Amino acid sequence: MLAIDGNLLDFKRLDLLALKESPVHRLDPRAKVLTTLVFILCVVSFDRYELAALLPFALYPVVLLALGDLPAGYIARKVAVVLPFAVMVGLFNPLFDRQVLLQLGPLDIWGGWLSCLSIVVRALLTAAAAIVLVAITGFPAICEALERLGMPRVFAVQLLFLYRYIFVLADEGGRVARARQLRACGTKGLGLRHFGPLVGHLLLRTWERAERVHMAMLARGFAGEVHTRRQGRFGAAEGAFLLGWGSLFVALRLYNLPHLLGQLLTGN
Amino acid sequence: MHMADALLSPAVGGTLWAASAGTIAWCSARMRRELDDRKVPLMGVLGAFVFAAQMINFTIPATGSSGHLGGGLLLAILLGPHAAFLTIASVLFIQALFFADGGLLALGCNIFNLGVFPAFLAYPLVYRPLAGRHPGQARLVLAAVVAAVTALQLGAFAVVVETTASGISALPFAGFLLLMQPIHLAIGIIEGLATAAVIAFVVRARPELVTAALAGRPAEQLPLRGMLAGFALAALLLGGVVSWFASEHPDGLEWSIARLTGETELPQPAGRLHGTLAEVQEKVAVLPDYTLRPGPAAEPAGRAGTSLAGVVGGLATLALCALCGLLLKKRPRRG
Amino acid sequence: MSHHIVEVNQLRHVYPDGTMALRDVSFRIHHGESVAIIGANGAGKSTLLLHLNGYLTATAGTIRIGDHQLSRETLAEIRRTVGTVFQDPDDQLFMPTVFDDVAFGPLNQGLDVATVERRVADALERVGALELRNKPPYHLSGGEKKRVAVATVLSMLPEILVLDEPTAGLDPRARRQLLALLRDFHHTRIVTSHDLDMVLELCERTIVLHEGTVMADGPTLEIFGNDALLAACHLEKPFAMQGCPVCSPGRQHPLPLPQRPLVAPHGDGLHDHDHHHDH
Amino acid sequence: MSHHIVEVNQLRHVYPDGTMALRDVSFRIHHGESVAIIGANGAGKSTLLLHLNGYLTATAGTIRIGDHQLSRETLAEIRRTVGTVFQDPDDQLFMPTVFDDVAFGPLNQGLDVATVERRVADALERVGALELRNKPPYHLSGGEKKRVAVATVLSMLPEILVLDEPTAGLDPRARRQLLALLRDFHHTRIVTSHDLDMVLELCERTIVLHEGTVMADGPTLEIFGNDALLAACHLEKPFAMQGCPVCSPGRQHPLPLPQRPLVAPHGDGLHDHDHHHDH
Ligand SMILES: Nc1ncnc2c1ncn2[C@@H]1O[C@H](COP(=O)(O)OP(=O)(O)OP(=O)(O)O)[C@@H](O)[C@H]1O
Ligand SMILES: Nc1ncnc2c1ncn2[C@@H]1O[C@H](COP(=O)(O)OP(=O)(O)OP(=O)(O)O)[C@@H](O)[C@H]1O
Ligand SMILES: [Mg+2]
Ligand SMILES: [Mg+2]
Repeated sequence: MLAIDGNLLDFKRLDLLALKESPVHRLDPRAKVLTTLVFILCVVSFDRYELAALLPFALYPVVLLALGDLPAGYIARKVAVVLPFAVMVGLFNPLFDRQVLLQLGPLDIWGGWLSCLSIVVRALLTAAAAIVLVAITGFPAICEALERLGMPRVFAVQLLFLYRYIFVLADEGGRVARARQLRACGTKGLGLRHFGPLVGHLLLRTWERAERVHMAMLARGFAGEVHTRRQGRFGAAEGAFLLGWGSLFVALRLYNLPHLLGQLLTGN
Repeated sequence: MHMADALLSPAVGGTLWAASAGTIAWCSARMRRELDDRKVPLMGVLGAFVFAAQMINFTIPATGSSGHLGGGLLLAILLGPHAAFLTIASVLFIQALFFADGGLLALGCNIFNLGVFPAFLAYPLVYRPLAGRHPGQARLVLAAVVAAVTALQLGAFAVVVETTASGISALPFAGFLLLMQPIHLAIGIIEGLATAAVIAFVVRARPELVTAALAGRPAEQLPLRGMLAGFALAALLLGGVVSWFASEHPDGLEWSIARLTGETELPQPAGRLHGTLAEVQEKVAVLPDYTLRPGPAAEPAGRAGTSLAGVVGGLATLALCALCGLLLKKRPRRG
Repeated sequence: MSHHIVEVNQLRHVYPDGTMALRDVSFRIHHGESVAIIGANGAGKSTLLLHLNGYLTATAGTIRIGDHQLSRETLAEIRRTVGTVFQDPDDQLFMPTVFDDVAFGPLNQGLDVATVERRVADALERVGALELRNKPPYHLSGGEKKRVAVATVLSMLPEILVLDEPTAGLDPRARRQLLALLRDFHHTRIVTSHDLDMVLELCERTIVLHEGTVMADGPTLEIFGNDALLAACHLEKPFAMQGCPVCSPGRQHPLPLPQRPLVAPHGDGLHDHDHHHDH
Repeated sequence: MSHHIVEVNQLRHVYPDGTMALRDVSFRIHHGESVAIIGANGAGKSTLLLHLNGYLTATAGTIRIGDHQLSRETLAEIRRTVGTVFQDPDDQLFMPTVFDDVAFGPLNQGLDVATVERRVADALERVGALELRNKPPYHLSGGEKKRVAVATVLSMLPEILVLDEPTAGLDPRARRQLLALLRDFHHTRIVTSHDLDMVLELCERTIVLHEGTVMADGPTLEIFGNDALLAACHLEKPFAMQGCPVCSPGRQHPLPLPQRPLVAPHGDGLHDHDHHHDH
């Protein structure tokens, strides 16, 4: 799943988007995290054959995308890339579920197709929500929000360190892979006999780096506790954001908006 | 592989979220008490190492495809169960947010599936007894392979259970299981070999890293087992919410899907499997509350009648959403 | 009062694997001195620096910083006094933003938020990186990272600044900026480097380490004038003292002279006396 | 025959995130030339080198190595011709022993064992590291690692040697040894570095990159004589051309002169003309 070499660039770009200035960027991260969780819960709680009622949920990522001034094409590409597993599993549905649920003119549509499409739409919606959340909030702020919502400190600090060193180590891993590839003379891949020392060597370097980081922390008075600055306040804007979107999601969950709209339009 | 939001019901997702959050809280409390502040940067940097290591592929003999290190078992060997679990969880967290790998709700499942099995079952109960203190090459390989296979089999099983229990996918339980377990046997063997290769190198270059990790913890093992037994039981009771890591071997998964789709016209077993599926689905239907409510799916005829309205309405909704986006997008530029 | 004197006495360090990295090293550095520690790869420079902030524990010998002898009890106090900048800024910048990183030390000292904010602003101001405060460190260039790394230490108001290879990997402009910054720091500075031209510019005193022993300790120019000593310790004169290539045609490298005579805009750098330099 | 000419034509590289690292870079390097590519941090030097061995693919423009235009088909051939040594030898040494590491390339070329053994011995001999053959690379010193890294590439008998910052992190003696080694290599050499004194010694021609464009391309001495150019590209003269501190009292740094007059053993390096150098 992780073709990180290419993804890393994307990763950096996504991270940079969080440095932008916009009304949604400025909201306290807790409001955004909670709203996104409500969104995901509502989306996944639909019946397996439900399709139309899912569509209005696209409003949430689309609006944030617009307000946050995010590059739509880039986000869309990122969302599309992440589908595989869910879609692969979803593709089995038409094979096993051939109950006719819907007729479009002469076309019989099996339940399997409906549920397969439903899986695709769910995957798109949930992935878009997660990625937009990161793009308008930034990873450290999400960690901070989760910590203030009860995530243990040790774990929050672990996440921050991991995030910080992904960039450094992925570069390192990339350079090692490149140096190897250039001397591989076109021979594909390497066997386990070479893999062990190669990755082992990278591991030793990683370990030594961790020791140096620890040294640097101690030199600056570290005594077991990592202090971070807490910024942001859960104020009226945050409350409105959470409540507004939250009630919209619940309403959309209870009433099938496209259906009503369709009936209106087709006079049915 | 990773569970995905799109395949989950809120009930299953929520249960596993709670289980994972609980385990994280428990491990965090333990790490605090351990007071080894060297582990603070070490865990973070090793988590990043997992990403870096995954950039390096090796060829799997006789298949032509390639694999890479998953990392769960390796972390457990280097850090011990608690720290390893937190590290794996943090890796999955980043994947869920940045690569939307799985998704936020499925994160609970993934942490459970990919973290608990290697850290709390495969490492302490399989790897350590098999490997002993100073394993020779052969024993090391054996221990790593058996441990990795155990963890992966359990993880794959958990994915199947979670997927069927959620009832979004129509894949029949038995069929899915038949598909997943063999692939993950192969992936597990590869994972075990890769882990053994790396550990063998580290043992040669800096033996103290591995032996210190081993020596540091015999006393911790006793309470751990008790916790584990309770944990496993609770997990089983929760309706097969057992799970684990799946090393991320896209190649392995693709290969199996390709194989499976090559044999898609299995009409006979499909019929039988479909029956099994229906049964399973009936059984698990009590779990997610929404299926108790007679949904539109229960009345296919009525639904077909309104299908045109659904399609038109759906398209209209999407158009409206897009319009909203465009309108909002313009505003800050004018302002 | 022994105002921030650094006194190292018969310091010996043996690594667990048996490598004896320092053998009975002694020296005394006064307040406000700028001292370079130079030597070949593996001479023990980094090992020595790690003793000064108490990260490594001496196998034998003592270290005294100001009024305190280094020991378990005085460790916290000494780490407050001695600020260490490591070679790779990636090892030193581990927090999510520049601000958090620079605030890390003061927060650990238990200062209140307002003081911390002020310290951070001051430190970033001094290294000219105030506008970077909300950036994550992985989006900084090499030179910016280095300056922020110095700020993370300055924010703790150290009396003694210790730097391991500060100019490594920097381009000439970034290096020049860093040097200017270090020259402005008026407390004690202890620097290791392979960049001997930096040593020449920044430090009036130099200690030469070779295989864990102090081979020489004296004024920088005196040390760099001693060719026999430098050769014995695998060192060389700084390039600035090796003479320019145009004026020394006897040099062994095959640099063809440019076809047409070159005159640099300021007419310098290409002087034409022709005594012989060796190297 | 265009004997191992390196020809880069209107090369442009845009990274996937939109950074334009190279903008229409063109140059032509003849067989046996020794060329430096210099520039500030982020100027695009490493990006350019990664094109020469086909690791990165050009967004626009062409590259020709010898008789081959770089493309999918010629990639293997070109990688055999161009040997690349990376900045950090740790990235390049990944096998359990030095021997295995140096043998990795030739074995991948499909040579028989006897030939490989000979190649490895030759390459290690040339870098003076034959006695290290059975050591694991992670136990070598910085200078030794660097020399072995060069050997891993030499064993593939490249016609063109490409080196990214070869002297970074080396002590003066190790640096000097590496320079001597590179000077003995009689094929084409392409080097990037911030160590401009190395450039001065090793390369008769220099290409200056600035923000992805070629700002200058010409004889090294000519380039280093052009102060305006250097300043515009965030560069400086090599230290050897900046003059020695003793002879230029007008320099801005506060180096106190030694109390007693210093005479270096060979009486050089401390010449006493006193024209003013700027820097
Ligand atoms: N953790 C360690 N365990 C064992 N030996 C070590 C360790 N760290 C350093 N050494 C050894 O101690 C000696 C001194 O190392 P040190 O890093 O202090 O050298 P240095 O002067 O800083 O070199 P460089 O210029 O390359 O940075 C070397 O021989 C080195 O191999
Ligand atoms: N993988 C990458 N993705 C995006 N941008 C990159 C990538 N690698 C380098 N860059 C950018 O391309 C430009 C040129 O980088 P490059 O590494 O070639 O510079 P350099 O001249 O080698 O610098 P240095 O002297 O620091 O080594 C820089 O702006 C850098 O940020
Ligand atoms: Mg050092
Ligand atoms: Mg570079």
